Amino acid sequence: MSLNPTLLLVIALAPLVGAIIAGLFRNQIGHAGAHSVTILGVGLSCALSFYVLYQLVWGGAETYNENVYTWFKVGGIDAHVGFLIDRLTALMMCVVTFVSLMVHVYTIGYMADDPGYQRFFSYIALFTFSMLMLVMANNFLQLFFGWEAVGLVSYLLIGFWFKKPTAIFANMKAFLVNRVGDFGFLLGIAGVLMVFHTLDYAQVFAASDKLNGMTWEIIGGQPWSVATVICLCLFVGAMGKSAQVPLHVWLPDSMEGPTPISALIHAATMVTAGIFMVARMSPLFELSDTALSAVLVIGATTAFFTGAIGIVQNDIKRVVAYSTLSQLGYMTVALGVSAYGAGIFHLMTHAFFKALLFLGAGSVIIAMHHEQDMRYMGGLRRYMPITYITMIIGTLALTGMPGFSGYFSKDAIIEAVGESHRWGATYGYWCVLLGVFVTAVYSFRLLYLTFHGRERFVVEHEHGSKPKPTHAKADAHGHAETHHESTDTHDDHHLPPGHLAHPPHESPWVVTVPLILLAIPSIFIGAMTVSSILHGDFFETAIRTSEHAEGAFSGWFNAMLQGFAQPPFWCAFAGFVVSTYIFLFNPSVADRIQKTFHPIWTMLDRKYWFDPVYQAVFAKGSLLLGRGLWKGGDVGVIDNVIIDGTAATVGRVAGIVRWIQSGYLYTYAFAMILGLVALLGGLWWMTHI
Amino acid sequence: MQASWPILSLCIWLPIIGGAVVAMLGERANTARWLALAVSIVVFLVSIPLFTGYDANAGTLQFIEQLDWIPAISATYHLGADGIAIALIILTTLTTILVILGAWDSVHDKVAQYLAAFLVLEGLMIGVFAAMDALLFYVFFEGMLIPMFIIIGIWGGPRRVYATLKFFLYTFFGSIFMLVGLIYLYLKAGTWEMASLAHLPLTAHEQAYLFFAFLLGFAIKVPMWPVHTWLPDAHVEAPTGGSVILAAIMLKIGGYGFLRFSLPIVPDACQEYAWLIVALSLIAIIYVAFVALVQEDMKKLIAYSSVSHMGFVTLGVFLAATLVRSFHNADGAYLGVSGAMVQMISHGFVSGAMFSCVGVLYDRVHSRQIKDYGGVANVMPWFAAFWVLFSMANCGLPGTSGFVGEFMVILSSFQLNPWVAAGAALTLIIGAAYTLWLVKRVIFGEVTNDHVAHLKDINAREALVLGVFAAGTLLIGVWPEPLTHLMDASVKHIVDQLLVSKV
Amino acid sequence: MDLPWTLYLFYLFAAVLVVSALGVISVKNSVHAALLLVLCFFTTSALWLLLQAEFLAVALVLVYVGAVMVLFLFVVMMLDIKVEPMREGFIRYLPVGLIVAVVMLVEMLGLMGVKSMNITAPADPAGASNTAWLGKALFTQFLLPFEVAAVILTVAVIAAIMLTLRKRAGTKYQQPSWQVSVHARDRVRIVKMASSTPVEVPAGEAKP
Amino acid sequence: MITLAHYIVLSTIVFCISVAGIFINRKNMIVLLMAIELMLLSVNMNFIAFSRFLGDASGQVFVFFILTVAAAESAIGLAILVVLFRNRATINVGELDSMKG
Amino acid sequence: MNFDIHDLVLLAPEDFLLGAICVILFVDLFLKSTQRIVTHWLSLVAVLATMGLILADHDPARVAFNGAYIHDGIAAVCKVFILGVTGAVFVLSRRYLVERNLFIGEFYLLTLFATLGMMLMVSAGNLVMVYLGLELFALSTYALVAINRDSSQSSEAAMKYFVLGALASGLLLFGMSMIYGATGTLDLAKIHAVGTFAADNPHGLLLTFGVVFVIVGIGFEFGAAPFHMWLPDVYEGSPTAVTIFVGSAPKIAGFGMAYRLLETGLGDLSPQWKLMIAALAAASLAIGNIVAIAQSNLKRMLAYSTISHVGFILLGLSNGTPTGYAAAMFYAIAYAIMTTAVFGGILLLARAGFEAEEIDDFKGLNQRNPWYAFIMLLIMASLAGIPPLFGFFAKLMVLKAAIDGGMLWLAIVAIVFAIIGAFYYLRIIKVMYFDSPVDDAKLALPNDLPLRWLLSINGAALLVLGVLWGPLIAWCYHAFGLPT
Repeated sequence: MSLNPTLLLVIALAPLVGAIIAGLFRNQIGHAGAHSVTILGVGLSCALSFYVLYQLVWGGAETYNENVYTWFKVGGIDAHVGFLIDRLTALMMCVVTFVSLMVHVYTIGYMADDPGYQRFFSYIALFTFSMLMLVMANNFLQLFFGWEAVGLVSYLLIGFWFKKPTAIFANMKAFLVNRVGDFGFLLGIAGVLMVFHTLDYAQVFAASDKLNGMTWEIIGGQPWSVATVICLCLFVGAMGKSAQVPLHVWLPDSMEGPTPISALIHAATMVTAGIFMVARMSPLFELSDTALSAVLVIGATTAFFTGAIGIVQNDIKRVVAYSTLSQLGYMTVALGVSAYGAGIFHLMTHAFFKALLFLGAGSVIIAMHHEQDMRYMGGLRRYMPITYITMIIGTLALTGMPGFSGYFSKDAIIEAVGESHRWGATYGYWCVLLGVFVTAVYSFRLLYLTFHGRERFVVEHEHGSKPKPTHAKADAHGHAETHHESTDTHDDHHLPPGHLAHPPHESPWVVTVPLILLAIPSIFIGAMTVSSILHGDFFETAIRTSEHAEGAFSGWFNAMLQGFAQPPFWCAFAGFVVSTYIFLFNPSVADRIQKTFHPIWTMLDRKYWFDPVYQAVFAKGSLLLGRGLWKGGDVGVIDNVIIDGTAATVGRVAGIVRWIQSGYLYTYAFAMILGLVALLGGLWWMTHI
Repeated sequence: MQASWPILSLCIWLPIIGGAVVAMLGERANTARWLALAVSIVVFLVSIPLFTGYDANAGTLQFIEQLDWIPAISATYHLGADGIAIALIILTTLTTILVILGAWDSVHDKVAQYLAAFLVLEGLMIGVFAAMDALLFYVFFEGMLIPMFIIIGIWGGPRRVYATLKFFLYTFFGSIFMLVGLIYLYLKAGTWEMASLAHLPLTAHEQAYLFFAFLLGFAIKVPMWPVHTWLPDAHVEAPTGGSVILAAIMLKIGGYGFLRFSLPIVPDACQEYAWLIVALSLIAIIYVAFVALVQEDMKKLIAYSSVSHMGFVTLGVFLAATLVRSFHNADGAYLGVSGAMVQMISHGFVSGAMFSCVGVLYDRVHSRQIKDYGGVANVMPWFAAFWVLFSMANCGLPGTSGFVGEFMVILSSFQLNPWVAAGAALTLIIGAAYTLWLVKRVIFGEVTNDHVAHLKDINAREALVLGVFAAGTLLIGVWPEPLTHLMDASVKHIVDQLLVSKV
Repeated sequence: MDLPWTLYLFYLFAAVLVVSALGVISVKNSVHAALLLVLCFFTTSALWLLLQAEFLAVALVLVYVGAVMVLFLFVVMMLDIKVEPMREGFIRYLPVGLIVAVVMLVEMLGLMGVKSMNITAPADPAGASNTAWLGKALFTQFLLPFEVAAVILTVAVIAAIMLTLRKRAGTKYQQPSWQVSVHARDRVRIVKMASSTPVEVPAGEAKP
Repeated sequence: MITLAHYIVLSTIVFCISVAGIFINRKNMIVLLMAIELMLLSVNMNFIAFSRFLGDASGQVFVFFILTVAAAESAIGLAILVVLFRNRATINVGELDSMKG
Repeated sequence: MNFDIHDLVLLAPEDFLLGAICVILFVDLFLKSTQRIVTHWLSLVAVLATMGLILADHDPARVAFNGAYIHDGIAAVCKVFILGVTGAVFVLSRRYLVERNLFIGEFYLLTLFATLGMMLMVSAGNLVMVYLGLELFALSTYALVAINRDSSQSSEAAMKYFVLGALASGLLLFGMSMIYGATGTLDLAKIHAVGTFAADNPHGLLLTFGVVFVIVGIGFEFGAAPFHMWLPDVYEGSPTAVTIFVGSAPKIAGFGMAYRLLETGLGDLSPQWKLMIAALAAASLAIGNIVAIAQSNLKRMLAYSTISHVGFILLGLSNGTPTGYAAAMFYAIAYAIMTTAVFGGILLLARAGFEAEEIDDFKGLNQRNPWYAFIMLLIMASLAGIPPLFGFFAKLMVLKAAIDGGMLWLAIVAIVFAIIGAFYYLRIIKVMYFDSPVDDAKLALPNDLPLRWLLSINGAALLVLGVLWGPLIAWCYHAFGLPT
């Protein structure tokens, strides 16, 4: 049996319809209308996605690969819009729509009474559509469409509060850095088209052997493997979207956007598009060891070094953001060692627990009246127990506590790296191992600083002139307004940092329910699916690997038990211990360490100086170059010298000739005679010479 | 076939005669507006059968009209259109309606003359696309200058005189060399028929000279680097409608000329010098994009971005010459030329829309300086939405028309040389940078000053204009197939002509 | 025909002609220049006689010396032109002017191939009467130009009159049209008088 | 023997003198008119010499016309001169520069 | 060799015109100054009737008066347009003359004489007729330029024109004498027959030497650089009513004269004179266009523009084939029509005490009178050579001729300077359209209907002829026996 195309179209278009209705008729439908219609759309997508997954995995449906319509057809090249639905796609569809649905629901509470409420729903629904187009694509063109569309929505959402200078800076930065990735991606696509004369996945992958031994002379007559070139180009795209070093700089800044989208886009779904893409392209990547080594090294670097930054961050969302970077590095490392399954597996588990962490952080932020600095938190577990517990679950999953979902996926990656013999694998192994330690340190640090210890905030009671809001919605109202009236997110009603107008409180149910719903898969999804995804043949032909270094697998429970004996666990445990000692029991140590290892601390605090260097080289450099070319080239040389210079020269010549036209008869006669003499001279020259 | 109805002649002469009538209305501004609108709509309707009645699979010239014009020099009144021309003609007729609508409230001085100039311009531009006789082509090609000169000069900004003279002389400079080339061809062939000229054998030497003659003519029109500096000035000073027509249609004539003249008539020289054009195109794409980055005037920024985008057109066109002849890669060549064509149509919509947007702001604040704005989204949400949409199209976001052409050209250029493709693809980054930075400074942020605070959102008329542009942008972006299909066979025909060496 | 002394005469007249021509263009006084020009005409006339162009030689003296040069002198006198000092520019530009003139002369002589003109005159085709020879050509072959020449002279008359004829206030002048259109009855009064009876006729009756 | 060359060379010299007279002259207009007469004289000499040495009457007929025209020309020239003098009170060549450039 | 009465019939137009001149001369004598309008209408009728006679004449090409007079299609075309332009001059200039007390019979008489001279010039069959035609024209024109006796500028212009004109005709005569010496005949056809010497033949060289002087004469008549110096002063100094005449018809006559001398007489020497003509063309194009830019006086600017247009006419001539001549003639005609129109525009604005000859006088014309601004726009665009106006096609034809004649370099020079030239025409458009009026009173238009109508028709004709110039070029081609 095959899948019903209409069904697929509905999956893709339902969120789009929701987005259009919420966007264009925002004034007519109001808040309720907006969230209803989008949740309806996304919910429908989600349900159908699970149905599709069910059909594929258990219903015996075949891989679906059909074109919907022809996009263009020029000469022998045609491009289509179409769907390729195999298990990889279906899995992604489920992850995307589920997380998205959760975020939609969460948003009802988070954004309540924000003036841009409908707009927000329109955006996130549009995002869901874009992401679905990306994952469901059966060709490179559509992949690129989705790729860029999610980038657009990301841009719009990071800058959702477009009055905030930091937000509109961050969204531009995000878009541009992504564009750097897209630059490579597009070239990769162009290379694919050149070699295969088609953009269709199936045809490309079927003919991928064509690349074997094919070389181009790109620089100075050196033959380059075509596979390497194409794969590297494609991977540059993935680096941009999945925020791999050195294109990672946009992701921490993207936290300027509302928290729901941080969860949805910048943690769970969009950023993993790069991982998905490389996995999808595995038939190509498998042809180039060089490219995979590059993937491995970059992934490993990202995994460890960005994680380390997380240790020194004070902004709660940024800690999570660096954590995301680090985890994306893990996924990339997995790809680099051809463990695509592990990468996708981690992608899935990460989607749940990272969304959970972000939404939890969001919940904290709501409680703290949009205070994001952890130095002004502490002891919140008393005020918001649900958030606290779900955050613990998320943290355990993230740190790879055996049994939690993160454990299975992360351990698989570390194991795969350890067993790989690819160039760079050793470096990768140490990076991911140390990364585990680092992850534990910052994760628990976040927990301790936020929920444990002393309350480092002050509740200003003199603001009691306004009745103390007990109703959650009214409270959220207060936050929402703040966003639009103040450019400084740190304080409420222009209070000094750490001063709250009202005491923190637990979030409303629209916030906590998604937390709980996400906590469940964060715990169990790994154990449930590890056997089929990682050790079974879940992905069938969707992912192609050359090496199958499979050990015996004895079920998730054994695997969990084995985990306690593995290095990663001990690394994580060490991190937990260190973190607990420093941040829970003896906070003064933190200061001492900071002073002792000041250079290292500075380096981490400054995020290895990527931002200032980029700012100076690319941003300032471009402006300088642009100004130079404009003032020097366009205005200076072309306009002033050549154009106006010509005009001036003509004017000067005119002046001279006018001077000759002196008004005196003898000059006139003289000119005539000179003309005669010249003509005679010419004749002389012609006849005598 | 619509052979019984001279559709092309109607498209040319209706607006010209209509323009004359409108001009005679003098002070009766409102009558002039409605009449001009009616004429432009009628012309648009008349042009529709071109699309519906064209047999795109054949790709040949259709709707042919041929009359004797000047028998003494065997010039004929020969009109015809293939897919490429039809696409551009319809773009012209549609854009003119929008321009007339756009000028409804914003032009108050000598309204009748303003509208008449646009109508006449429309007729002449359609003439350029429809002319199949080189002399006739040239007449229309040059004839456009006067109305545009007037439009910029009368209704333009403070430095309008400088700008319009620069525009005129620049363009005149280029085209007149082309005229010499055409005369040479005529003397050689004894006919002005473009189709016959394409079969005229020419030595490599002759082709080289002709190539550069055509290059001068069309490169300035496009405009290519380094002969582009008239464009920013012209755009900045031109009234909104002038900028729209200039960007949306007139620049296209350069690209169209390359396709109609350079490729078929001097194929060997095109191959020989393709590297030059490719290099200049890349410079245009990259260099000019950097220049656009630092502009302080919105229109100037968009003007530079036009130059940058038009670089894709020339790149696509001349890639084809090398691809098809040196690499024997016909598919790549089709892709390049089609990409160039799609880019032209798309740029017509996008740049027209961008300039219309600037016009909307200018009508309200009377400034085009970026620093005078900020936070427009707060007070003009719908406008901001349009602006962001067109900005995205401008930076080539898939799903908008801006992507399609660039995508095709980049794909094609990769087949020539990955480095060329890399250069062209840089626009993804720089193009996004200048466009988004503009958006950031104008649309986003806090309301910066009182002028902005008192802005009113777009009215229904403006929404209609921008909406049509937006519809075009999205339609082509989501489903370019009808457009590429319309042009495909014609593009093939042109590229196939490249295959024949004339030496 | 050709006697040896004609050559000497030629040189003599040529020398006078050149010298006086130089004088025409260089003397300060206009009257002197005019007189030198008259000398030029005379010597030229003599040279023409050497060429047996008798009619033209005589015509030259009559037309030019007799009419044109007198007109010149007349104008010079009438306008009362002062002898003005030469301007500085004259000296400054003289060398350049002379160089150009000499270059022109050299070019002209070089180009016209003087050597090939080293021919002597054939027998005079006019025979006895140069005038008749000329007249025949003039009134047959050149009839149309002759008529045109007449028109030109008319133009000269009209133009000269238009430019110089002034009607000054207070000047009395004849009105030809009035003169022509006058009627006899306006000018002449016929008075009837009795021839023989002078008496008894009142004086008032004669006046109407 | 007097050859054609004698006459032609002589007339050429006179021609050059008269031409030089026109552009060297910085004095009054009358001399210019005289130089023109001188120039016509040299041309006439050419025609007559050629006519004589070719044995063809038309050259001399041409001279006849030239003389006629020259007379008319002098008349008009002098008339203009008189008008000019009335307006300007000068006929100095060096002061006739109210229009230039 | 004998007089044939049929010759006079062949000369009917000239005969008629001369007769008419005599009649007008006499009638004018008896008119009071208030009745001068009669002279005006008589002159107009005379001109138009003469034109009618030419148009009605379908005699085949032949010569009369022992070769002194050539009757052929070329002469006919030239004459028709010379007369047409002259007629237009009468209509356009009447009010101007009236307002300046110049409305005198002599204006008409001298203009008619000049016209007659031009007619004879284009029909001249021998050197004598060329010279006499030229002098008839020139002497009348000298006087016309000085017609405003009280104007210091006019008399200065006339003086300059006269002296330089006399110098030029002296040079021309010198050249003619050399040609005569080389060929032994004054008859152009015979010169052509004899003139087939090779260049190394001594007589051939003498002939070529004569040609140089002839070219100088032609150059002066046209106003080609470097023999152009008289032209700006004459244009500026003359009353506009005279400038319009001096600027228009003589270019056609100049073409006729050049054609007679260079082709009818010296056609076989074209390899020699082609380059000289080309050199003059290049110099004219350069000087005319460049200096015109710097002018603020419209008439003076137009004078320089004339010089540049002369360059284009010479461009056609330099081709040295019938196609080239046809192109040059076409250009000369086009130019005459355009010049009539442009000076007509000045005459329209001029009033007593106000000459409207400064460029700034046209400021803001579009705001006051869009129609005439539009007419002026057409004229300027046509002069600049912008399609679809007539001037463009004239340029097209001569460029074609030049390229055809292997003078690609000259064509390039021409177009480069045409670009520079476009600038100053555009400046007029700029002044009329983009500037605001300084003084509204200056832009008040007279209620002179013939002037208005003729100007409108003339301006519109530039557009109409621009689209439908086929018949005109066909006529020119036909005159040269070219296939149409």
